[in-house]
Amino acid sequence: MSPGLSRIVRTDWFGPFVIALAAIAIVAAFNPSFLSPLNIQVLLLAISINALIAFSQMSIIAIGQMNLSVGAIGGLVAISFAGMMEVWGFPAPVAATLALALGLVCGLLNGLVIAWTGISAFIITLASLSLYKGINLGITQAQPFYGVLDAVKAFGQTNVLGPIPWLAVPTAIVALLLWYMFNRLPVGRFILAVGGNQHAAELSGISVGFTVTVAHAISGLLAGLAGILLVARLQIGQPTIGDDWLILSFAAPVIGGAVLAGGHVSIPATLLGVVIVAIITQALVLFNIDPYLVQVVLGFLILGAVGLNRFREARLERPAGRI
Amino acid sequence: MSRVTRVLACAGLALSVGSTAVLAADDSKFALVPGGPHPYFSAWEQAGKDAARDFGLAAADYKVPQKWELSQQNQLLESLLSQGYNGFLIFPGDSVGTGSTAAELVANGAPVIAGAGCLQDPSDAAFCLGTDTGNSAYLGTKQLIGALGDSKRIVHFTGFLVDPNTQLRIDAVQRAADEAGAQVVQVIADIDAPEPAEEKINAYLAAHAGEVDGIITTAWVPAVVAANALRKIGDKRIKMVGIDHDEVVLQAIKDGFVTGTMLQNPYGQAYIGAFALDKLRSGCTVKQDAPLMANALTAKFIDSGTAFVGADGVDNYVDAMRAATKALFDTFEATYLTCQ
Amino acid sequence: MTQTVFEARQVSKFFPGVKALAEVSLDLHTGSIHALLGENGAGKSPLIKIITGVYRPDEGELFLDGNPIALTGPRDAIANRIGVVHQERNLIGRFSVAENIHLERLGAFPLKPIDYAALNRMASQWLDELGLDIDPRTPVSRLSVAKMQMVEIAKALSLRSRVLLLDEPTASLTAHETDILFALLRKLRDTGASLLFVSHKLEEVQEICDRVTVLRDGRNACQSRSMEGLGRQDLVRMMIGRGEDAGRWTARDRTGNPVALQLSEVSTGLGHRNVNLAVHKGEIVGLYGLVGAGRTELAKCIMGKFPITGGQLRVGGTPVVIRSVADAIHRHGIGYLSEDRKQEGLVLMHSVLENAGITVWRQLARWLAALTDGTIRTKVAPFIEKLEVKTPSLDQTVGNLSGGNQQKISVAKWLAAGVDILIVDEPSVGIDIKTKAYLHDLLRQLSDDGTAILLITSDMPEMVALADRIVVLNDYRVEGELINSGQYDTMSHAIMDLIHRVEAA
Amino acid sequence: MALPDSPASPATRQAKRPMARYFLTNEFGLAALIVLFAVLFGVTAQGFLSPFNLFALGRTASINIMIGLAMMVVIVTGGLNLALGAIGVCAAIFCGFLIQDAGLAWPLAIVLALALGAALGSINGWITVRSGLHSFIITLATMSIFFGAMIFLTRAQSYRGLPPELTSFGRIKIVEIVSPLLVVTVVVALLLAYLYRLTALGREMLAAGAKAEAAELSGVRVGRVFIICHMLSGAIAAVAALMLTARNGAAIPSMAGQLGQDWLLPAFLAPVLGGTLLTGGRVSVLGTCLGAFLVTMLTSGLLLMQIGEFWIQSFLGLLLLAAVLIDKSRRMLLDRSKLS
Repeated sequence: MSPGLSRIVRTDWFGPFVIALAAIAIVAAFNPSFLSPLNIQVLLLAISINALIAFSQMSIIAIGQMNLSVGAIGGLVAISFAGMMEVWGFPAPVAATLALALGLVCGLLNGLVIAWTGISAFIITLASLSLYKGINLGITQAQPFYGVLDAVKAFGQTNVLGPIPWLAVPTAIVALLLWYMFNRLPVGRFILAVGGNQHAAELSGISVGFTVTVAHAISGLLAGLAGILLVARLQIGQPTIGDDWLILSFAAPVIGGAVLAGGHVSIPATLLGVVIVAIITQALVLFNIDPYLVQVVLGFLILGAVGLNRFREARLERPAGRI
Repeated sequence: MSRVTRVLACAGLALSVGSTAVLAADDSKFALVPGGPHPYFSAWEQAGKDAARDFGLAAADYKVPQKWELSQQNQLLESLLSQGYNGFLIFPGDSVGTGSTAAELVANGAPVIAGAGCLQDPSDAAFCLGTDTGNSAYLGTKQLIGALGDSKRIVHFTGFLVDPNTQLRIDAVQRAADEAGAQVVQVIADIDAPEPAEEKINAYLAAHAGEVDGIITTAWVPAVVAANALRKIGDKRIKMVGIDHDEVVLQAIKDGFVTGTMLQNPYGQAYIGAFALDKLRSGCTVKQDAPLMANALTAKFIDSGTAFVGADGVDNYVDAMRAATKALFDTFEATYLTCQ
Repeated sequence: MTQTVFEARQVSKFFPGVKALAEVSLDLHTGSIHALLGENGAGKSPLIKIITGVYRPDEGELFLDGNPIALTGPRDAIANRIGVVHQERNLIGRFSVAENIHLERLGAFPLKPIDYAALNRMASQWLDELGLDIDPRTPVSRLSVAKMQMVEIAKALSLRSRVLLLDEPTASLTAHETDILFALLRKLRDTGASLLFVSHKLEEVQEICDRVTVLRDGRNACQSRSMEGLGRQDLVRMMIGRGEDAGRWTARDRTGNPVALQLSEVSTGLGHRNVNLAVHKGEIVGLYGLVGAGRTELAKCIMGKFPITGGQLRVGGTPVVIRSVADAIHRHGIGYLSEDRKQEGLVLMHSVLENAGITVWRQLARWLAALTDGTIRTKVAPFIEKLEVKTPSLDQTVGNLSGGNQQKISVAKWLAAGVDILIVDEPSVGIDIKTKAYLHDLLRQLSDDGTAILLITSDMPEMVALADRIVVLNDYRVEGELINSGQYDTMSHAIMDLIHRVEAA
Repeated sequence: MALPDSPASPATRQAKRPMARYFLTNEFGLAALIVLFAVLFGVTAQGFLSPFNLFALGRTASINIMIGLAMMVVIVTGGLNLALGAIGVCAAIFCGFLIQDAGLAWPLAIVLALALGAALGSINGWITVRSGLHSFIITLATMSIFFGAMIFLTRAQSYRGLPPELTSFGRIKIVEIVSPLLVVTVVVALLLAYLYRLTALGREMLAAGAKAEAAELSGVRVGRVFIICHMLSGAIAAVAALMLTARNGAAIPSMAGQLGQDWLLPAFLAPVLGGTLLTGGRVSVLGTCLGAFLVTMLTSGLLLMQIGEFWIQSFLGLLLLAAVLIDKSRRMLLDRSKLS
């Protein structure tokens, strides 16, 4: 193997990349319409939003914690966004900005309480999950907001170029910014340092409290952005938005190979994890699997994808066993 | 309050004026409990208030479990009993699983009526006042097939498989299709939540839009999402029959993207349900020879009215439902109950 | 012209029920390497934590350049140019060497992009200065333990610290690496830096330090005096209050005893080839080799953690195949005292009782009958007492005990298990003199009582002081075998010859 | 409560008097909070102390505790079991099938259902150990597989042909207020406490969970121990599901929601509040029980206080937060008073 290729094979995103490619090839071989522009667009729509959800969780996995309130924040931001447009008649950009700020504040609150009290993030976000979801239900009384402005609807339905929907644009920008932050900005490196070795980070003069707060604020912001995009895509402000996010938010980074212990994230791998999940979901629809079997097949496919990646890692580790 | 609810509320008001059955204020304290937070039930709140006023009840409160979970609903019901509620209109979180809680409530002297959905026999519910889910799906499919041309390939979008009603709907759609020589090409289930519905329905239409002629939806969220999806691809060739009265679906009917929707009568269920609970508590019993109907779950079924609404009826469907409610209410006591 | 740069004056620190430090004083001069000595529990680590801003003193004051200062935290200490190389690894494994070195300074501007090129350039300078051949872009986790230690020193140096604390910096370094480090420390001293050197290795202290402070029981046994005129015995006397009773090595020949453990032409899944080795009953066989020679790995293969792919393993003369560590311990009576106490040796978050009893639970458990703490206590307590473990109670969390006491518990665990063969891996890492001497006596005594011991150590004096025979391992092969003469110089030369003969060839 | 990152430094803790140490335990904190809130609700919430409410509270709590214990035994290893809901439902449905369709005697059916739970759990354990992957992702996949297979095989059918011995179990009251389900829970909790305190296996579980490498080199068969932990989790989940079956009077596929996910929240809440470390190696059976009880009681009390039903969840979140913070400040106060 040439050194360049060898380096690519060793990168953390290579495994999921191969699996995603193989999945695309297999599905497309059996069902050519899979690669039709319309289908690619549908796929990209799903990926755009799910990627933001996964990134939101990934930012917290990076500091070695969990954020159980990802979905609750996303849902609250989504209904606030739609509600501000319907009830108060705010123009879309204003509503979006305020709603995003709300997401940021929700995340910030999580972070501040965790940093101040030193209580584990698991408990705090579990409590705030209830809190945010409750506020959501209290505001909406379980009724959707229908008054989504046409501009927003159009944003959720039109394409920017070829089969690429507008919704993919914010996600792409976020992915780049996150990559830049985690690889080039001190604040991103601090998050990883705290996740990797909190004690060492602290002794190196990094403020753990500040770092934890920042990570949670970013997580809240991303969850909120996902909620807003979902409103644009669904065309209504559903109060149930976010209820199903939790498992997905963990599954995508983990399938992409993230370590739950913290200290390491990979934006491409997480993105590929999302892609794999999206392809599997779609393939199950395309192949007309008995609806009662969908869950079984989904489970086996996840196991297969993760197992394959693990197998590759094990193969790579073996020669390095003798140090 | 959504527009629909408001209109339905007016309907209730009108109904109450016509009603003469104003009873003296009593200690009847009823709870109207849906399976979880859901827009379908929003009309229950107003109906409960109207009923409490019209029939002089101490209360007919709309109480919502925090989540769409059987255990949450059970805990809420237990708590309501502890709070002194003495009559329950329940949408069963599970048509079998809620039976035991219903039995417990009845054992504590609180009559139970299943509303909107039924408890599977045998159960301690006095009767089931609601929409026959299977029948509604059957009628909707018939309507859809009627709107189709020669090619009759149907796709069915429905809710969670853990809900036994889902299987009833799948069977009913299949039956209607078989009778009319149509073909159900695919059933997509487990999509009664916005994200998966959006993903799977769009994925399906992207790949198979050309291979299907009609869409039948038998759950709230898939109806909304499918209506939006059809509007988005601008395809009026594919016919669709939805379910319930979400504004998105109604608007799509007006704009011609959706053929029609199967309406139910939530306001009527709660209003008449509260009335019947009061009667049951004051010593009335269900007549031995009451013309109860049978459906897949129970032999104690009373149809609260289900109707297909197409483009021609969408503007005045409220009147139709009001008429149905009034017709049912006027004869309800005489038809179904014996009172001392 | 030297002057006092840092001073701790009459510093005290209380913990509930304990006075960890009582009116301790210390002053550091420019251009000096100052030794801080003391047994475990003498108060070294609270003092270090006070100097580095982790603790605040309950009484007494700190002075920097003659001005009183109150350090508010580690960060404040760094800002005052008090640097520290901690005993435990304080590096971020996935980060590059350069980034670890400069971690502190990234903090000032959280949103200012990191210039990795400049970072690598600066890091290279420090690495060059330390004589380290490491690419600054390498992730730290890929480095050996010794190299990580050097990176930590580079990190502290890069802060241009005027006061630099080194907490046992040589614990995991080879002799060669230690020499490089000392050369560097001397250079730093000559440029006017003030170094505080904490070590258990008195040889090193005598070699490099010019002043010394000794702590005993939380008090000054001597306060910042010159090293001149102090011999090893003087230091020991100040530390432990009495003289050192050095273990007397005596020649023994146990090769006549039955063979307890024998490896014949053994190859392993980790890369060992044709290893021949025999340990007799009552014998201590040393397994010497440089870091990376495959000693620990061989031990783990014997224990059944990694597969043996060729050759034959005999226990007590019978050929055996050991499939799991549990088999090795419970069925074949082999124990392994790990070099990595914190990761592999002990469950730090559990109590003394749980740790010492872990090997005997299965023996003591009776079907359906309760395995009470009392039962385990009866079995384990004698060993804990025999080893003089200092712990308030058996319920104490092991992580709270000193390194020496932790190591004693690791030993107690194997004594309780009653193994016939004990593999001892680096037994005296991070242990004070008293405990070390005690352990040496214990191991000799154990072997006298019939236990076969395979001793792995990088500490040549320890090897010479303990082993009956020494097997030299290099690059996963056995290079030769020597009978220990007890003479440090001749033995170390002989061993090095064996190793370098191969490298020369 | 669960403050794995408690600042009480080890050095400070050892020197405390036994009494003070007791006040610092999670268990004491939880018990104090339970008493506090019980008094609060007893005074303010009408019906909180009524026999039926106490009975219902105990019954709901017993199931939540059991779910928490099922998760706890896996958290000991530093892992998770997301599939416990799915395993529980599978076992309950299997039990229903054996009794109703296969005609087995109910005690035998229960034993077989527990065996199925244990078997499914050990599949999780085996895959986790052999693959070296985190149990999170393994159980995420098996959750889909187990639940999907169950739904596929039964077509989401409910089994209600259960003998009265089983169904009445959920309704009997011992001394007016105690449910037999609570007795089952107490017995299982005691057995678990015995396991962790008084058996070699339990001690090995804790050692392996705290530091797998150290435990292995000390002769613990870590892989086998982990598999047993998962097996235990499956079996306890099956017990919880059977208890819920008795309470619902039927084995229904929706009793733990879609994929059994409804159980995840109580499953995590109880052990984490109770002081079980998520990283493994430390466990508190009593804490888990008290944690689950506290949450159940808070929910029950809030329902009775008649806070606007849609806001209950927010209040539950706030109360949880308050509870955790109160506990934290109690600890810090005690710590400080000991230091000075």
